[in-house]
Amino acid sequence: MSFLFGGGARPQPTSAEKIAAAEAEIEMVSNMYNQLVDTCTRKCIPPQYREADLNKGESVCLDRCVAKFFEVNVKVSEKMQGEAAQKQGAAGAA
Amino acid sequence: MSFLFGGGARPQPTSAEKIAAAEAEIEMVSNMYNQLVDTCTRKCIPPQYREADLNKGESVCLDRCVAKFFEVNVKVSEKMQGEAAQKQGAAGAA
Amino acid sequence: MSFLFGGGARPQPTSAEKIAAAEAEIEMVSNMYNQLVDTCTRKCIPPQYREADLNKGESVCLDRCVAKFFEVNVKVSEKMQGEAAQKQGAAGAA
Amino acid sequence: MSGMDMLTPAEQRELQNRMERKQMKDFMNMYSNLVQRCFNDCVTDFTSKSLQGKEEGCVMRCVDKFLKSSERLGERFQEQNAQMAQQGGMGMGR
Amino acid sequence: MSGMDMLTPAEQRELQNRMERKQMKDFMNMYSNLVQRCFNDCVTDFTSKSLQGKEEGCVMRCVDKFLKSSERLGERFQEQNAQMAQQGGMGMGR
Amino acid sequence: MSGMDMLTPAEQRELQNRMERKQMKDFMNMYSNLVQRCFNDCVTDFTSKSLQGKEEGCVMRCVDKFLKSSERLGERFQEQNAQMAQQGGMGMGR
Repeated sequence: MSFLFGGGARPQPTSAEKIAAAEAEIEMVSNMYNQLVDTCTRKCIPPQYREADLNKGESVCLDRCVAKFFEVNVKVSEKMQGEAAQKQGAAGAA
Repeated sequence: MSFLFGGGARPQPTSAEKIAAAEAEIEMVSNMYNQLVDTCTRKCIPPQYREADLNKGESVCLDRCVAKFFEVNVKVSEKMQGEAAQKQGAAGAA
Repeated sequence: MSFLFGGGARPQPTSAEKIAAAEAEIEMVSNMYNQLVDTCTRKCIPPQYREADLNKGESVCLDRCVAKFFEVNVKVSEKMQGEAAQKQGAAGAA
Repeated sequence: MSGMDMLTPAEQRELQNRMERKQMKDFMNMYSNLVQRCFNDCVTDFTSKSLQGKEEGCVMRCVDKFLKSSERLGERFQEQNAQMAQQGGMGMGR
Repeated sequence: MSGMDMLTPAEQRELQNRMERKQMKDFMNMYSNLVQRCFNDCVTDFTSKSLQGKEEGCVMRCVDKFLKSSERLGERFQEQNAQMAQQGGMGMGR
Repeated sequence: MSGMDMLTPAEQRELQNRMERKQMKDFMNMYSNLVQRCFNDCVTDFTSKSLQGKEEGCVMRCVDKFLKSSERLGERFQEQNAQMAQQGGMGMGR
Protein backbone atom coordinates (compact mmCIF):
# COMPACT_ATOMS: atom_id res chain seq x y z
CA MET A 1 0.00 0.00 0.00
CA SER A 2 3.09 2.19 -0.20
CA PHE A 3 1.58 3.83 -3.28
CA LEU A 4 -0.84 5.55 -0.95
CA PHE A 5 1.32 7.48 1.41
CA GLY A 6 4.87 6.85 0.24
CA GLY A 7 7.48 5.52 2.62
CA GLY A 8 9.38 8.16 4.51
CA ALA A 9 12.68 6.33 5.06
CA ARG A 10 13.91 7.01 8.60
CA PRO A 11 17.53 6.11 9.43
CA GLN A 12 18.17 3.05 11.63
CA PRO A 13 14.79 2.10 13.03
CA THR A 14 14.73 -0.20 16.06
CA SER A 15 13.43 -3.74 15.79
CA ALA A 16 10.14 -2.84 17.43
CA GLU A 17 9.69 0.12 15.07
CA LYS A 18 10.38 -2.02 12.02
CA ILE A 19 7.86 -4.63 13.10
CA ALA A 20 5.31 -1.93 13.93
CA ALA A 21 5.81 -0.34 10.51
CA ALA A 22 5.40 -3.63 8.68
CA GLU A 23 2.33 -4.37 10.82
CA ALA A 24 0.84 -0.98 10.02
CA GLU A 25 1.39 -1.56 6.31
CA ILE A 26 -0.36 -4.93 6.44
CA GLU A 27 -3.12 -3.46 8.60
CA MET A 28 -3.72 -0.77 5.99
CA VAL A 29 -3.95 -3.18 3.06
CA SER A 30 -6.28 -5.34 5.08
CA ASN A 31 -8.51 -2.39 6.06
CA MET A 32 -8.71 -1.30 2.46
CA TYR A 33 -9.70 -4.81 1.38
CA ASN A 34 -12.40 -5.00 4.06
CA GLN A 35 -13.84 -1.69 2.97
CA LEU A 36 -13.73 -2.77 -0.64
CA VAL A 37 -15.70 -5.92 0.19
CA ASP A 38 -18.22 -3.95 2.19
CA THR A 39 -18.65 -1.21 -0.42
CA CYS A 40 -18.63 -3.28 -3.58
CA THR A 41 -20.97 -6.01 -2.34
CA ARG A 42 -23.46 -3.32 -1.36
CA LYS A 43 -23.12 -1.64 -4.74
CA CYS A 44 -23.27 -4.82 -6.84
CA ILE A 45 -25.22 -7.55 -5.02
CA PRO A 46 -28.95 -6.92 -4.63
CA PRO A 47 -30.22 -8.13 -1.22
CA GLN A 48 -32.71 -10.67 -2.54
CA TYR A 49 -30.38 -13.62 -3.09
CA ARG A 50 -32.51 -15.49 -5.61
CA GLU A 51 -29.52 -17.62 -6.67
CA ALA A 52 -26.40 -18.83 -4.86
CA ASP A 53 -24.05 -18.04 -7.74
CA LEU A 54 -22.83 -14.69 -8.93
CA ASN A 55 -24.51 -13.90 -12.20
CA LYS A 56 -22.75 -12.23 -15.13
CA GLY A 57 -23.97 -8.73 -14.26
CA GLU A 58 -22.89 -9.00 -10.63
CA SER A 59 -19.45 -10.35 -11.56
CA VAL A 60 -18.78 -7.57 -14.03
CA CYS A 61 -20.02 -4.98 -11.56
CA LEU A 62 -17.65 -6.31 -8.86
CA ASP A 63 -14.66 -6.14 -11.23
CA ARG A 64 -15.44 -2.57 -12.23
CA CYS A 65 -16.10 -1.60 -8.63
CA VAL A 66 -12.59 -2.75 -7.63
CA ALA A 67 -11.01 -0.77 -10.47
CA LYS A 68 -12.94 2.37 -9.52
CA PHE A 69 -12.25 1.91 -5.83
CA PHE A 70 -8.50 1.86 -6.51
CA GLU A 71 -8.78 4.85 -8.79
CA VAL A 72 -10.60 6.83 -6.10
CA ASN A 73 -7.97 5.84 -3.54
CA VAL A 74 -5.20 7.08 -5.80
CA LYS A 75 -6.96 10.37 -6.55
CA VAL A 76 -7.79 11.05 -2.91
CA SER A 77 -4.31 10.19 -1.68
CA GLU A 78 -2.72 12.37 -4.38
CA LYS A 79 -4.99 15.23 -3.40
CA MET A 80 -4.19 14.90 0.29
CA GLN A 81 -0.46 14.62 -0.34
CA GLY A 82 -0.61 17.67 -2.57
CA GLU A 83 -2.26 19.66 0.18
CA ALA A 84 0.13 18.37 2.83
CA ALA A 85 3.09 19.35 0.62
CA GLN A 86 1.61 22.80 0.04
CA LYS A 87 1.15 23.34 3.77
CA GLN A 88 4.68 22.17 4.48
CA GLY A 89 6.00 24.46 1.76
CA ALA A 90 4.12 27.40 3.24
CA ALA A 91 5.38 26.53 6.72
CA GLY A 92 8.98 26.22 5.46
CA ALA A 93 8.79 29.60 3.72
CA ALA A 94 7.35 31.38 6.76
CA MET B 1 -19.43 -20.20 21.77
CA SER B 2 -17.67 -23.53 21.20
CA PHE B 3 -20.79 -24.73 19.39
CA LEU B 4 -19.81 -22.41 16.57
CA PHE B 5 -16.40 -23.58 15.51
CA GLY B 6 -15.65 -26.57 17.71
CA GLY B 7 -12.52 -26.67 19.81
CA GLY B 8 -9.51 -28.12 18.07
CA ALA B 9 -7.65 -29.51 21.11
CA ARG B 10 -3.93 -28.85 20.68
CA PRO B 11 -1.50 -30.68 23.01
CA GLN B 12 0.25 -28.71 25.76
CA PRO B 13 -0.49 -25.07 25.02
CA THR B 14 1.66 -22.47 26.76
CA SER B 15 0.20 -20.18 29.38
CA ALA B 16 0.02 -17.24 26.98
CA GLU B 17 -1.70 -19.41 24.38
CA LYS B 18 -4.27 -20.65 26.89
CA ILE B 19 -5.08 -17.12 28.03
CA ALA B 20 -5.28 -15.92 24.42
CA ALA B 21 -7.64 -18.79 23.55
CA ALA B 22 -9.92 -18.07 26.51
CA GLU B 23 -9.82 -14.37 25.63
CA ALA B 24 -10.73 -15.12 22.01
CA GLU B 25 -13.66 -17.24 23.15
CA ILE B 26 -14.99 -14.47 25.39
CA GLU B 27 -14.36 -11.90 22.66
CA MET B 28 -16.43 -13.97 20.26
CA VAL B 29 -19.39 -14.35 22.61
CA SER B 30 -19.25 -10.66 23.32
CA ASN B 31 -19.11 -9.73 19.62
CA MET B 32 -22.06 -11.94 18.93
CA TYR B 33 -24.03 -10.32 21.74
CA ASN B 34 -23.21 -6.84 20.47
CA GLN B 35 -24.36 -7.74 16.99
CA LEU B 36 -27.51 -9.29 18.37
CA VAL B 37 -28.32 -6.08 20.24
CA ASP B 38 -27.64 -3.99 17.18
CA THR B 39 -29.62 -6.19 14.81
CA CYS B 40 -32.61 -7.02 17.00
CA THR B 41 -33.19 -3.51 18.30
CA ARG B 42 -33.23 -2.26 14.70
CA LYS B 43 -35.64 -5.02 13.69
CA CYS B 44 -37.99 -4.69 16.68
CA ILE B 45 -37.88 -1.15 18.09
CA PRO B 46 -39.38 1.55 15.86
CA PRO B 47 -37.35 4.79 16.06
CA GLN B 48 -40.16 6.99 17.38
CA TYR B 49 -39.87 6.20 21.10
CA ARG B 50 -43.38 7.23 22.11
CA GLU B 51 -43.04 5.37 25.40
CA ALA B 52 -40.10 4.52 27.65
CA ASP B 53 -41.20 0.92 28.26
CA LEU B 54 -41.04 -2.01 25.91
CA ASN B 55 -44.55 -2.83 24.81
CA LYS B 56 -45.85 -6.36 24.38
CA GLY B 57 -45.21 -6.48 20.62
CA GLU B 58 -41.63 -5.23 20.97
CA SER B 59 -40.86 -7.71 23.76
CA VAL B 60 -42.14 -10.69 21.82
CA CYS B 61 -40.30 -9.53 18.71
CA LEU B 62 -37.01 -9.29 20.65
CA ASP B 63 -37.43 -12.83 22.03
CA ARG B 64 -38.10 -14.28 18.61
CA CYS B 65 -35.28 -12.28 17.10
CA VAL B 66 -32.80 -13.86 19.55
CA ALA B 67 -34.05 -17.36 18.74
CA LYS B 68 -33.77 -16.74 15.00
CA PHE B 69 -30.37 -15.10 15.35
CA PHE B 70 -29.00 -18.20 17.08
CA GLU B 71 -30.59 -20.45 14.51
CA VAL B 72 -28.98 -18.50 11.68
CA ASN B 73 -25.61 -18.67 13.45
CA VAL B 74 -25.88 -22.44 13.78
CA LYS B 75 -26.91 -22.90 10.13
CA VAL B 76 -24.17 -20.64 8.81
CA SER B 77 -21.47 -22.18 10.97
CA GLU B 78 -22.56 -25.71 9.96
CA LYS B 79 -22.46 -24.71 6.33
CA MET B 80 -19.00 -23.20 6.59
CA GLN B 81 -17.65 -26.16 8.54
CA GLY B 82 -19.11 -28.52 5.97
CA GLU B 83 -17.36 -26.67 3.19
CA ALA B 84 -14.08 -26.49 5.11
CA ALA B 85 -14.26 -30.26 5.75
CA GLN B 86 -14.98 -30.92 2.08
CA LYS B 87 -12.01 -28.84 1.01
CA GLN B 88 -9.75 -30.58 3.50
CA GLY B 89 -11.00 -33.95 2.31
CA ALA B 90 -10.30 -33.00 -1.30
CA ALA B 91 -6.84 -31.77 -0.34
CA GLY B 92 -6.12 -34.97 1.62
CA ALA B 93 -7.20 -37.18 -1.29
CA ALA B 94 -5.15 -35.27 -3.84
CA MET C 1 -14.30 14.09 29.26
CA SER C 2 -14.40 13.81 33.06
CA PHE C 3 -17.70 15.68 32.97
CA LEU C 4 -19.23 12.50 31.60
CA PHE C 5 -18.50 9.90 34.20
CA GLY C 6 -16.68 11.74 36.96
CA GLY C 7 -13.32 10.53 38.20
CA GLY C 8 -13.49 8.00 40.99
CA ALA C 9 -10.19 8.78 42.73
CA ARG C 10 -8.55 5.53 43.83
CA PRO C 11 -5.67 5.74 46.32
CA GLN C 12 -2.12 5.16 45.04
CA PRO C 13 -2.59 3.83 41.53
CA THR C 14 0.40 2.08 39.94
CA SER C 15 2.21 3.61 37.00
CA ALA C 16 0.56 1.23 34.53
CA GLU C 17 -2.86 2.06 35.98
CA LYS C 18 -2.27 5.80 35.73
CA ILE C 19 -1.17 5.52 32.10
CA ALA C 20 -4.12 3.25 31.30
CA ALA C 21 -6.52 5.73 32.93
CA ALA C 22 -5.09 8.68 31.00
CA GLU C 23 -5.19 6.62 27.82
CA ALA C 24 -8.83 5.67 28.44
CA GLU C 25 -9.72 9.33 28.96
CA ILE C 26 -8.09 10.34 25.69
CA GLU C 27 -9.65 7.37 23.93
CA MET C 28 -13.06 8.49 25.12
CA VAL C 29 -12.67 12.09 23.94
CA SER C 30 -11.42 10.81 20.62
CA ASN C 31 -14.32 8.34 20.22
CA MET C 32 -16.77 11.09 20.98
CA TYR C 33 -15.17 13.35 18.39
CA ASN C 34 -15.27 10.62 15.75
CA GLN C 35 -18.93 10.00 16.42
CA LEU C 36 -19.64 13.69 16.30
CA VAL C 37 -17.99 13.96 12.88
CA ASP C 38 -19.88 10.94 11.61
CA THR C 39 -23.25 12.06 12.97
CA CYS C 40 -23.09 15.77 12.20
CA THR C 41 -21.75 15.44 8.65
CA ARG C 42 -24.59 13.02 7.90
CA LYS C 43 -27.12 15.43 9.42
CA CYS C 44 -25.78 18.60 7.81
CA ILE C 45 -23.98 17.79 4.54
CA PRO C 46 -26.21 16.59 1.70
CA PRO C 47 -24.48 13.86 -0.33
CA GLN C 48 -24.49 15.71 -3.67
CA TYR C 49 -21.34 17.81 -3.22
CA ARG C 50 -22.16 20.51 -5.76
CA GLU C 51 -19.49 22.78 -4.26
CA ALA C 52 -16.21 22.17 -2.46
CA ASP C 53 -16.83 24.80 0.21
CA LEU C 54 -19.18 24.65 3.15
CA ASN C 55 -22.04 27.00 2.49
CA LYS C 56 -23.66 29.20 5.13
CA GLY C 57 -26.48 26.77 5.88
CA GLU C 58 -24.14 23.81 6.28
CA SER C 59 -21.78 25.74 8.55
CA VAL C 60 -24.54 26.90 10.85
CA CYS C 61 -26.03 23.41 10.92
CA LEU C 62 -22.66 21.92 11.95
CA ASP C 63 -22.26 24.43 14.79
CA ARG C 64 -25.72 23.71 16.14
CA CYS C 65 -25.21 19.99 15.73
CA VAL C 66 -22.12 20.12 17.97
CA ALA C 67 -23.99 22.07 20.64
CA LYS C 68 -26.90 19.63 20.58
CA PHE C 69 -24.58 16.61 20.56
CA PHE C 70 -22.90 17.82 23.75
CA GLU C 71 -26.25 18.58 25.34
CA VAL C 72 -27.48 15.06 24.58
CA ASN C 73 -24.27 13.58 26.02
CA VAL C 74 -24.72 15.52 29.23
CA LYS C 75 -28.40 14.54 29.57
CA VAL C 76 -27.74 10.88 28.86
CA SER C 77 -24.78 10.68 31.20
CA GLU C 78 -26.73 12.43 33.99
CA LYS C 79 -29.58 10.00 33.49
CA MET C 80 -27.33 6.95 33.62
CA GLN C 81 -25.47 8.22 36.67
CA GLY C 82 -28.76 8.93 38.41
CA GLU C 83 -29.87 5.38 37.79
CA ALA C 84 -26.55 3.90 38.86
CA ALA C 85 -26.68 5.93 42.09
CA GLN C 86 -30.24 4.79 42.72
CA LYS C 87 -29.26 1.14 42.26
CA GLN C 88 -26.27 1.53 44.54
CA GLY C 89 -28.46 3.21 47.15
CA ALA C 90 -30.96 0.37 46.95
CA ALA C 91 -28.16 -2.20 47.21
CA GLY C 92 -26.64 -0.40 50.22
CA ALA C 93 -30.00 -0.25 52.02
CA ALA C 94 -30.75 -3.94 51.47
CA MET D 1 -16.62 -27.86 27.86
CA SER D 2 -14.82 -24.55 27.59
CA GLY D 3 -11.17 -23.62 27.24
CA MET D 4 -11.41 -21.74 30.52
CA ASP D 5 -11.60 -24.89 32.66
CA MET D 6 -7.94 -25.61 32.10
CA LEU D 7 -6.54 -22.32 33.40
CA THR D 8 -4.41 -22.18 36.54
CA PRO D 9 -5.36 -19.59 39.20
CA ALA D 10 -2.58 -17.26 38.01
CA GLU D 11 -3.82 -17.53 34.46
CA GLN D 12 -7.36 -16.87 35.61
CA ARG D 13 -6.22 -13.70 37.39
CA GLU D 14 -4.48 -12.44 34.26
CA LEU D 15 -7.57 -13.22 32.21
CA GLN D 16 -9.75 -11.44 34.75
CA ASN D 17 -7.60 -8.32 34.54
CA ARG D 18 -8.00 -8.26 30.81
CA MET D 19 -11.71 -8.82 31.12
CA GLU D 20 -12.05 -5.85 33.46
CA ARG D 21 -10.37 -3.63 30.89
CA LYS D 22 -12.62 -5.12 28.24
CA GLN D 23 -15.73 -4.44 30.34
CA MET D 24 -14.74 -0.82 30.72
CA LYS D 25 -14.26 -0.56 26.96
CA ASP D 26 -17.53 -2.39 26.26
CA PHE D 27 -19.38 -0.03 28.56
CA MET D 28 -17.95 2.98 26.76
CA ASN D 29 -18.86 1.52 23.39
CA MET D 30 -22.38 0.76 24.58
CA TYR D 31 -22.70 4.30 25.92
CA SER D 32 -21.52 5.94 22.74
CA ASN D 33 -23.67 3.73 20.51
CA LEU D 34 -26.62 4.62 22.68
CA VAL D 35 -25.94 8.34 22.39
CA GLN D 36 -25.39 8.08 18.65
CA ARG D 37 -28.57 6.13 18.03
CA CYS D 38 -30.80 8.30 20.20
CA PHE D 39 -29.28 11.49 18.81
CA ASN D 40 -29.80 10.26 15.27
CA ASP D 41 -33.39 9.20 15.79
CA CYS D 42 -34.52 12.11 17.98
CA VAL D 43 -32.58 15.21 16.99
CA THR D 44 -33.58 16.32 13.54
CA ASP D 45 -34.09 20.03 13.84
CA PHE D 46 -31.09 22.32 13.42
CA THR D 47 -32.87 25.64 13.34
CA SER D 48 -31.82 26.26 16.95
CA LYS D 49 -28.72 25.37 18.93
CA SER D 50 -30.38 24.10 22.07
CA LEU D 51 -32.27 20.89 22.53
CA GLN D 52 -36.06 21.24 22.18
CA GLY D 53 -38.33 19.78 24.87
CA LYS D 54 -39.74 17.32 22.37
CA GLU D 55 -36.27 16.18 21.39
CA GLU D 56 -35.14 15.79 24.98
CA GLY D 57 -38.19 13.69 25.82
CA CYS D 58 -37.52 11.49 22.83
CA VAL D 59 -33.87 11.00 23.83
CA MET D 60 -34.80 10.07 27.39
CA ARG D 61 -37.39 7.51 26.26
CA CYS D 62 -34.95 6.20 23.68
CA VAL D 63 -32.29 5.62 26.36
CA ASP D 64 -34.80 3.90 28.65
CA LYS D 65 -36.12 1.70 25.91
CA PHE D 66 -32.67 0.80 24.65
CA LEU D 67 -31.45 -0.19 28.13
CA LYS D 68 -34.53 -2.32 28.76
CA SER D 69 -34.17 -3.87 25.36
CA SER D 70 -30.48 -4.71 25.92
CA GLU D 71 -31.31 -6.23 29.28
CA ARG D 72 -34.01 -8.46 27.80
CA LEU D 73 -31.75 -9.45 24.91
CA GLY D 74 -28.99 -10.29 27.40
CA GLU D 75 -31.29 -12.64 29.32
CA ARG D 76 -32.46 -14.43 26.18
CA PHE D 77 -28.90 -14.60 24.89
CA GLN D 78 -27.72 -16.37 28.04
CA GLU D 79 -30.64 -18.78 27.95
CA GLN D 80 -29.94 -19.70 24.35
CA ASN D 81 -26.25 -19.98 25.03
CA ALA D 82 -26.86 -22.33 27.97
CA GLN D 83 -29.29 -24.40 25.91
CA MET D 84 -26.76 -24.71 23.09
CA ALA D 85 -24.02 -25.82 25.49
CA GLN D 86 -26.37 -28.47 26.95
CA GLN D 87 -27.42 -29.88 23.60
CA GLY D 88 -23.75 -29.84 22.66
CA GLY D 89 -22.71 -31.28 19.39
CA MET D 90 -23.83 -28.62 16.92
CA GLY D 91 -20.35 -27.57 15.97
CA MET D 92 -17.71 -29.55 14.21
CA GLY D 93 -15.49 -30.57 17.04
CA ARG D 94 -17.85 -32.63 19.19
CA MET E 1 9.80 -1.94 -2.38
CA SER E 2 8.16 -2.69 0.94
CA GLY E 3 9.19 -2.19 4.55
CA MET E 4 9.09 -5.93 5.03
CA ASP E 5 12.24 -6.57 3.00
CA MET E 6 14.40 -5.20 5.76
CA LEU E 7 13.26 -7.51 8.58
CA THR E 8 15.65 -10.05 10.13
CA PRO E 9 14.40 -13.65 10.44
CA ALA E 10 13.59 -13.11 14.16
CA GLU E 11 11.59 -10.01 13.32
CA GLN E 12 9.80 -11.89 10.57
CA ARG E 13 8.81 -14.63 13.04
CA GLU E 14 7.41 -12.07 15.49
CA LEU E 15 5.50 -10.39 12.67
CA GLN E 16 4.16 -13.74 11.53
CA ASN E 17 2.89 -14.53 15.02
CA ARG E 18 1.01 -11.25 15.08
CA MET E 19 -0.35 -11.89 11.62
CA GLU E 20 -1.71 -15.27 12.68
CA ARG E 21 -3.60 -13.67 15.54
CA LYS E 22 -4.81 -11.01 13.11
CA GLN E 23 -6.00 -13.66 10.64
CA MET E 24 -8.01 -15.36 13.36
CA LYS E 25 -9.59 -12.03 14.28
CA ASP E 26 -10.23 -11.15 10.62
CA PHE E 27 -11.93 -14.48 10.08
CA MET E 28 -14.19 -13.92 13.07
CA ASN E 29 -15.06 -10.43 11.86
CA MET E 30 -15.78 -11.72 8.39
CA TYR E 31 -17.98 -14.45 9.85
CA SER E 32 -19.97 -12.11 12.03
CA ASN E 33 -20.42 -9.52 9.28
CA LEU E 34 -21.66 -12.30 7.05
CA VAL E 35 -24.18 -13.48 9.64
CA GLN E 36 -25.34 -9.96 10.33
CA ARG E 37 -25.80 -9.08 6.69
CA CYS E 38 -27.62 -12.27 5.74
CA PHE E 39 -29.78 -12.13 8.85
CA ASN E 40 -30.68 -8.53 8.12
CA ASP E 41 -31.53 -9.10 4.48
CA CYS E 42 -33.30 -12.46 4.84
CA VAL E 43 -35.02 -12.57 8.23
CA THR E 44 -37.86 -10.10 8.31
CA ASP E 45 -40.75 -12.00 9.84
CA PHE E 46 -41.04 -12.10 13.62
CA THR E 47 -44.47 -13.70 13.92
CA SER E 48 -42.81 -17.02 14.76
CA LYS E 49 -39.69 -17.94 16.68
CA SER E 50 -38.24 -20.46 14.29
CA LEU E 51 -36.65 -19.84 10.94
CA GLN E 52 -39.01 -20.29 7.98
CA GLY E 53 -37.95 -22.43 5.02
CA LYS E 54 -37.95 -19.39 2.77
CA GLU E 55 -35.74 -17.48 5.19
CA GLU E 56 -33.31 -20.37 5.57
CA GLY E 57 -32.96 -20.72 1.80
CA CYS E 58 -32.30 -17.01 1.51
CA VAL E 59 -29.63 -17.14 4.23
CA MET E 60 -27.86 -20.10 2.58
CA ARG E 61 -27.82 -18.40 -0.84
CA CYS E 62 -26.71 -15.16 0.78
CA VAL E 63 -23.75 -16.91 2.43
CA ASP E 64 -22.77 -18.63 -0.82
CA LYS E 65 -23.02 -15.46 -2.81
CA PHE E 66 -21.12 -13.41 -0.26
CA LEU E 67 -18.25 -15.94 -0.12
CA LYS E 68 -17.98 -16.08 -3.90
CA SER E 69 -18.14 -12.33 -4.07
CA SER E 70 -15.37 -11.91 -1.47
CA GLU E 71 -13.21 -14.42 -3.32
CA ARG E 72 -13.60 -12.58 -6.61
CA LEU E 73 -12.96 -9.22 -4.95
CA GLY E 74 -9.84 -10.68 -3.33
CA GLU E 75 -8.46 -11.77 -6.71
CA ARG E 76 -9.11 -8.39 -8.32
CA PHE E 77 -7.70 -6.62 -5.29
CA GLN E 78 -4.43 -8.51 -5.55
CA GLU E 79 -4.18 -7.89 -9.28
CA GLN E 80 -4.71 -4.16 -8.82
CA ASN E 81 -2.30 -4.07 -5.92
CA ALA E 82 0.39 -5.81 -7.98
CA GLN E 83 -0.23 -3.48 -10.93
CA MET E 84 0.08 -0.43 -8.67
CA ALA E 85 3.35 -1.69 -7.21
CA GLN E 86 4.72 -2.24 -10.73
CA GLN E 87 3.75 1.19 -12.02
CA GLY E 88 5.18 2.58 -8.81
CA GLY E 89 5.40 6.27 -8.34
CA MET E 90 1.81 7.23 -7.63
CA GLY E 91 2.44 8.17 -4.03
CA MET E 92 4.51 10.96 -2.65
CA GLY E 93 7.65 9.16 -1.65
CA ARG E 94 8.99 8.03 -5.00
CA MET F 1 -8.84 18.57 36.67
CA SER F 2 -7.72 15.60 34.57
CA GLY F 3 -5.98 12.35 35.35
CA MET F 4 -3.06 13.45 33.24
CA ASP F 5 -1.86 16.02 35.77
CA MET F 6 -0.55 13.32 38.05
CA LEU F 7 1.78 11.60 35.58
CA THR F 8 5.56 11.63 36.07
CA PRO F 9 7.72 12.67 33.08
CA ALA F 10 8.52 9.01 32.31
CA GLU F 11 4.83 8.14 32.36
CA GLN F 12 4.09 11.12 30.13
CA ARG F 13 6.67 9.90 27.61
CA GLU F 14 5.13 6.41 27.53
CA LEU F 15 1.69 7.94 27.10
CA GLN F 16 2.96 10.17 24.32
CA ASN F 17 4.40 7.16 22.47
CA ARG F 18 1.06 5.45 22.62
CA MET F 19 -0.68 8.61 21.48
CA GLU F 20 1.58 8.86 18.45
CA ARG F 21 0.65 5.33 17.43
CA LYS F 22 -2.99 6.20 18.05
CA GLN F 23 -2.74 9.33 15.89
CA MET F 24 -1.33 7.30 13.02
CA LYS F 25 -4.19 4.84 13.37
CA ASP F 26 -6.76 7.65 13.66
CA PHE F 27 -5.42 9.27 10.51
CA MET F 28 -5.71 5.99 8.62
CA ASN F 29 -9.25 5.48 9.87
CA MET F 30 -10.19 9.03 8.92
CA TYR F 31 -8.68 8.51 5.48
CA SER F 32 -10.48 5.26 4.83
CA ASN F 33 -13.82 6.59 6.11
CA LEU F 34 -13.38 9.54 3.81
CA VAL F 35 -12.71 7.33 0.80
CA GLN F 36 -15.60 5.04 1.64
CA ARG F 37 -18.07 7.88 2.06
CA CYS F 38 -17.06 9.77 -1.06
CA PHE F 39 -16.94 6.58 -3.11
CA ASN F 40 -20.38 5.59 -1.87
CA ASP F 41 -21.96 8.95 -2.53
CA CYS F 42 -20.26 9.74 -5.85
CA VAL F 43 -19.61 6.49 -7.69
CA THR F 44 -22.86 4.93 -8.76
CA ASP F 45 -22.29 3.92 -12.34
CA PHE F 46 -20.73 0.53 -13.04
CA THR F 47 -21.19 0.40 -16.79
CA SER F 48 -17.53 1.29 -17.24
CA LYS F 49 -14.39 0.43 -15.31
CA SER F 50 -12.82 3.85 -15.19
CA LEU F 51 -13.91 6.84 -13.20
CA GLN F 52 -16.11 9.31 -15.13
CA GLY F 53 -15.26 13.00 -15.09
CA LYS F 54 -18.47 13.75 -13.23
CA GLU F 55 -17.67 11.14 -10.60
CA GLU F 56 -14.12 12.38 -10.13
CA GLY F 57 -15.33 15.96 -9.66
CA CYS F 58 -17.84 14.78 -7.09
CA VAL F 59 -15.17 12.82 -5.18
CA MET F 60 -12.82 15.81 -5.12
CA ARG F 61 -15.51 18.18 -3.83
CA CYS F 62 -16.61 15.55 -1.33
CA VAL F 63 -13.07 15.26 0.07
CA ASP F 64 -12.72 19.04 0.28
CA LYS F 65 -16.05 19.47 1.96
CA PHE F 66 -15.46 16.64 4.39
CA LEU F 67 -12.06 18.00 5.46
CA LYS F 68 -13.46 21.49 5.97
CA SER F 69 -16.37 20.06 7.86
CA SER F 70 -14.11 17.99 10.15
CA GLU F 71 -11.96 21.03 10.81
CA ARG F 72 -14.95 23.15 11.79
CA LEU F 73 -16.36 20.37 13.94
CA GLY F 74 -12.97 20.00 15.64
CA GLU F 75 -12.92 23.70 16.56
CA ARG F 76 -16.44 23.65 17.97
CA PHE F 77 -15.71 20.40 19.80
CA GLN F 78 -12.73 21.94 21.57
CA GLU F 79 -14.70 25.07 22.47
CA GLN F 80 -17.51 23.01 23.96
CA ASN F 81 -15.06 20.76 25.76
CA ALA F 82 -13.29 23.75 27.29
CA GLN F 83 -16.61 25.32 28.30
CA MET F 84 -17.69 22.07 29.96
CA ALA F 85 -14.45 21.80 31.90
CA GLN F 86 -14.87 25.40 33.11
CA GLN F 87 -18.46 24.97 34.25
CA GLY F 88 -17.33 21.74 35.88
CA GLY F 89 -19.73 19.77 37.97
CA MET F 90 -21.98 18.15 35.38
CA GLY F 91 -20.72 14.65 36.05
CA MET F 92 -21.13 12.52 39.11
CA GLY F 93 -17.78 12.94 40.75
CA ARG F 94 -17.84 16.63 41.57
